[in-house]
Amino acid sequence: MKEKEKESVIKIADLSFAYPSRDAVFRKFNFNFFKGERIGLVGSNGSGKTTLFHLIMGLLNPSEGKIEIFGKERKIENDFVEVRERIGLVFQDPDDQLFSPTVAEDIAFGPLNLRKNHQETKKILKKTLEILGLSGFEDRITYNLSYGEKRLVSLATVWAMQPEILLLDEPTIWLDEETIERIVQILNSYSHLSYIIISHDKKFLKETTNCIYLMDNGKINRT
Amino acid sequence: MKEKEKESVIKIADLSFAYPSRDAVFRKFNFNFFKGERIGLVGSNGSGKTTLFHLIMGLLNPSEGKIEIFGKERKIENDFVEVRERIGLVFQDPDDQLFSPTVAEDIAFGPLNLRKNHQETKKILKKTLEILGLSGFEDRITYNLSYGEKRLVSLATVWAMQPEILLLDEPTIWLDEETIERIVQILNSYSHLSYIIISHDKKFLKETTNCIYLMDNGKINRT
Amino acid sequence: MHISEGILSAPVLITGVSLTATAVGYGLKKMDYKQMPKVAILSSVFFVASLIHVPLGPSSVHLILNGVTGVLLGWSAFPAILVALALQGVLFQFGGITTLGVNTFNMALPAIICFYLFNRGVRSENNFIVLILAFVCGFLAVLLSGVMVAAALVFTGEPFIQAAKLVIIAHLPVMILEGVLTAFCIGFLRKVRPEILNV
Amino acid sequence: MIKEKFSEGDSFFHKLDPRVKIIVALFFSVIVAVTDKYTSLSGGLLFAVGAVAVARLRTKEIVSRLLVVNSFIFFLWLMLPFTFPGKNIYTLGSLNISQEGIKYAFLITIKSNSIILAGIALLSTSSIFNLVHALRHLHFPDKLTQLFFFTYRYTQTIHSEYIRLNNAIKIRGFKARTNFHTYRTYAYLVGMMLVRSYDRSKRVYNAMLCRGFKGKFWTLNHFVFKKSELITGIMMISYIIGLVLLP
Ligand SMILES: Nc1ncnc2c1ncn2[C@@H]1O[C@H](COP(=O)(O)OP(=O)(O)OP(=O)(O)O)[C@@H](O)[C@H]1O
Ligand SMILES: Nc1ncnc2c1ncn2[C@@H]1O[C@H](COP(=O)(O)OP(=O)(O)OP(=O)(O)O)[C@@H](O)[C@H]1O
Ligand SMILES: [Mg+2]
Ligand SMILES: [Mg+2]
Repeated sequence: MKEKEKESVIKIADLSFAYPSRDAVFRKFNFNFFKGERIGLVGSNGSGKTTLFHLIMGLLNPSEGKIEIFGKERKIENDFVEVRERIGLVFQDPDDQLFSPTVAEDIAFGPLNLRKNHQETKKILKKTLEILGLSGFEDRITYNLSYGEKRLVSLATVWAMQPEILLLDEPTIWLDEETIERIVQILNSYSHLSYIIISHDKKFLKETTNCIYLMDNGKINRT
Repeated sequence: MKEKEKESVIKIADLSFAYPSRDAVFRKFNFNFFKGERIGLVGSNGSGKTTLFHLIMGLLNPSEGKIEIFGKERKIENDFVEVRERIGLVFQDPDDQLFSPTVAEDIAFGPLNLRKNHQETKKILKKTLEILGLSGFEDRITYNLSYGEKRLVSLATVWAMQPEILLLDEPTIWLDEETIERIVQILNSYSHLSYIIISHDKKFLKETTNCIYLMDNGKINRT
Repeated sequence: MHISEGILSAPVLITGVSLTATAVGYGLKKMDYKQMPKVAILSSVFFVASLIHVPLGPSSVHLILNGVTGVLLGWSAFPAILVALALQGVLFQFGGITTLGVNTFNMALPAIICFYLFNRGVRSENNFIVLILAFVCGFLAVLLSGVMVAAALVFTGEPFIQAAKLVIIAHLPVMILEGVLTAFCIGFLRKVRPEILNV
Repeated sequence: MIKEKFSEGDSFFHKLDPRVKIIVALFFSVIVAVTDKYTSLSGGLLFAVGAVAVARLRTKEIVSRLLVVNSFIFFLWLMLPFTFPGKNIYTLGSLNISQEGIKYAFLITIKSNSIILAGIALLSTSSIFNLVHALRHLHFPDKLTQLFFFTYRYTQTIHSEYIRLNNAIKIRGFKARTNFHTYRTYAYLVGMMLVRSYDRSKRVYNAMLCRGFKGKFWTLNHFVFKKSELITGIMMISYIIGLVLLP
C-alpha cells in the first residue's frame, strides 16, 4: 500500500526553460508529484507557476531536461495526447477555455473528443452541471456569463473529462465566498482526486490541500 | 457644514435594468451616494455590482428610473460627458482599460481629451507616476506589464484625470500584499476623495472604507 | 465596398465565384489546423473593425483594413475575408449569396498584393520607412479594391462607366484615412508585439 | 453583442431544416440574378415577399435592412437612366433619359430586393451555428466550416472586447472628430485588439489541445432529416424552376 501511494505520476528532472528572448524561467528544475497528493503552489507574480503547468501539459517545450508522466517519458507532441486526456488543466483566464457557443456544447467538447457517445456525453453533462451547481445553465451563451460564472463553467469543462489529476490555475479569482465554499466542498468530497492548485488565496489552499510548495527564483520548495 | 456633507452626488431612483433577453438585474433600485463618503460594495457573483458602476458612467442605459449625478438628471450620451470627466472608473479587468502602446501615452490620453495642453499633461503625467510609485515606467509597453503593474497603471490613467469620485471595481485582484498596502496608503492620504470600492477582500475594505453596502437580489443595503 | 445583388452580369459573377473558390481553396490548403484559431480570431478582428465607424468630415465611414489583413495573414486572408463577408451577409444583409464571390475577390486580392509588396517592408529597421510603407499599404489596398469594384461594373456593361468612376472618386478620402490608420496600427504592432508582423 | 436579429422565432421557416433553406436560397439567388424576364422576376419577388411574410419577422427591422441595401441602388438610379443607351423619353437640360435605362434600373431594384428578402427569410432565420452545421452536412470543406464556427464565436468575444475598450476611451473623455488624435486612438484600439487576439488565439488552441482536440470537431446536436422537409424543399425548387419556364 505504501509503495502504491508513492507512485510518482509527474516527475520533472533537470528541466530548463526560457521564453524566446527572455531570461530563463527554469534552470535545472526538479519536481515530483505523487498519486493522491493535493498540493498548493504559491509564489510571486511571474515566478513561473503558470509556465510549469503548461510544461506539464506539453504546451511549451523545455530546452533541456526530462518530463516523465504516468511512468513514461514525454517528449514529442504525440506523447502528450494521453497526458491531456488524464490530466485536466483549468486556465487562468476562462475566456481562453470557453470557445464554444453554449455552456452545454463547451462542456461536451472534452467528452466528445474522448469518443464518448452522445448518450454518455449528455449524462456526463448533466452530472457535471449538478455537481458544480450549474443546472439550468445548459443553453446560456458562454460569453455572456459574469466572470464568476465563467470560472465555474471552465472548471466544469475540465471536470467533464473526469481527469485523474487536476491542475487549477487561480481557481478562486473573481469568485465570492459562497462559490469558493462550494468548490472547497466539491474538491473535498472527491477524495480520490489528486491536484495542484495555484492560488494566492491562503485560506482556500488551507482548506483544500495538504501541503504548500513555494516557487521562487526558478526553484520549488515545500514549505 | 452638516448640510454640505449631505450633498448627494449620485442619486438613483426607481431604476430598472436588464441585459437583452435576460432577467432584470435591477428592479426599482434606489441608491444614494454623498460627497465625502467612502463605501465598500460587496455581493455575490452576478449580483450586479459592475453593472451599477456602468450605469452610473452611462455605459449602459436603464430601461426605467432616474439617474441624477452632480445635481443634474443624466439621460442621454451627452449628459454623461461631464460625468465621465468628474467621476473616474477603474475597470474590473485592467486589460479593458489600457489600449495605448506605452504607459505615458495611456496616462496622457485622459488629460489630452480634457483639452489640457502638452506642458500641463506632462506635469500631470509625472506627478501621477510619482504618487503611484510608477516613476520610470513612462516608456514601458503597457501590454507587457505584469498584472499587478497593469492594475496600478490603470489606476494611474484614471487618477491623471483628477476625478472627484473614484469607482474601483475589484482593485486588489492579482495584487500582492505589498502593492495592496501601497494602494491603501494612497487612498487614505487623499482624504478629500470620495469613492465606492467593489471588493471581495474584507481586510482591504476595512482599511479603506467607512461602511459596507451589500448588494443582493437587485437591492442594496447598508450592513 | 460591397456590390449589391442583382447588378452584375452572369459572366462577371461566375468569374468572381471561380476565382474566389480557387484562391480560397489554395488559402485553405496552405493553412493547417494549428493556424485555425489564429486565422479565425484575426478574421473576427477585421469583422469587428468593419463595424467601427470613424468620422470623416461631416459623415463617417467604417474601417476596411484589408491591407493589414493581407500583411498579417498572407494567403489565409482569402478564407478569412470570405468568412467575414458571409457573416456580414447573414447578419446585416450587406451583400448576398451570388455576389459573395466577386466581393470576396475584390477585397482579398488587394490584400494578397499588399502581402507580397509590403510583407518585408513593414519589418524594416527604419521607423520612418515602415510608417510610409504602412500608409501606402492601407491606401493602395482600398484603391485596388475600388478599381476592382469599378472593373466589375464596367465589365457588366458600358452604361456603368460613370458609376465606376464615381466609386473610385468617392473612395479617395477613405484611402487616405485607411492609410493613416494603417500607419498608426502597424506602428502600434511594431512597438507592442513585433512577432505578429513576422508571418 | 452582435445580435442575430432574425434568428429567433418559431415560424415555419425558423423550424425548417437549414440544409433545405441553404439549397433553396442558393438556387433562388442564382436564378433571379441571371434572369432578365419581368414575368419570372415578378414571380421571384412574390416568392421573396411571401417567404418573409411566412417567417413572421419584424417589419421595422426588414425595412431598415432594405434601406441600407437600396442606398447603392439609389445611386444607380441617379446614373443609369442617363447613361444607358436607348429610346429617349425625356430631356433634362442636356441630359437624355432613356426608357431602357429606367427599365434596367427597375430590373436591378427588383432583383436586388428579392434576393435580399429571400436571404432574410431563408438564411437569417437560422442561427449562424446551425447554418454552419448545415454546411458541414452538405459536405463543405471541413476547414472552411471550422473557420466559420471559430470566427463567429470569437467575433462575439472580440466585439465585447471592442465595446469594453470603447468604453475605456469614453470614460476618459474621448470625443471622435476628424483629426489625427481620433485616428490614432482608433488605430491603437484596433492594434490592441489585434495583439490581444493574436495571443488569445494561441491560448485558445492550447485549451483545445488540453481538452483532447485532435483536429476534428464533434457536434452535440445533429439534424435529423425529415421527409416532409425534403418535400417542402422540392416544392420550393419546383416553383423556382417554374419561374424560369414562364414566357
Ligand atoms: N508568452 C510569454 N512570452 C514571454 N514571456 C512570458 C510569457 N508568458 C509568461 N512570460 C514571462 O515568464 C515569467 C513566468 O510567467 P508565469 O505566467 O509562469 O508566472 P506566474 O507565476 O504564473 O505569475 P502570475 O502569478 O502573475 O500568474 C514571467 O516573467 C512572465 O513575464
Ligand atoms: N454583457 C452582458 N450581457 C448579458 N448579461 C450580462 C452581461 N454582463 C453581465 N451580465 C449578467 O448580469 C448579472 C450581473 O452581472 P455583474 O457583472 O454586474 O455582476 P457582479 O456583481 O459584478 O459579479 P462579479 O462579482 O462576478 O463581478 C449577471 O447575472 C451576469 O451574468
Ligand atoms: Mg500565472
Ligand atoms: Mg463585477
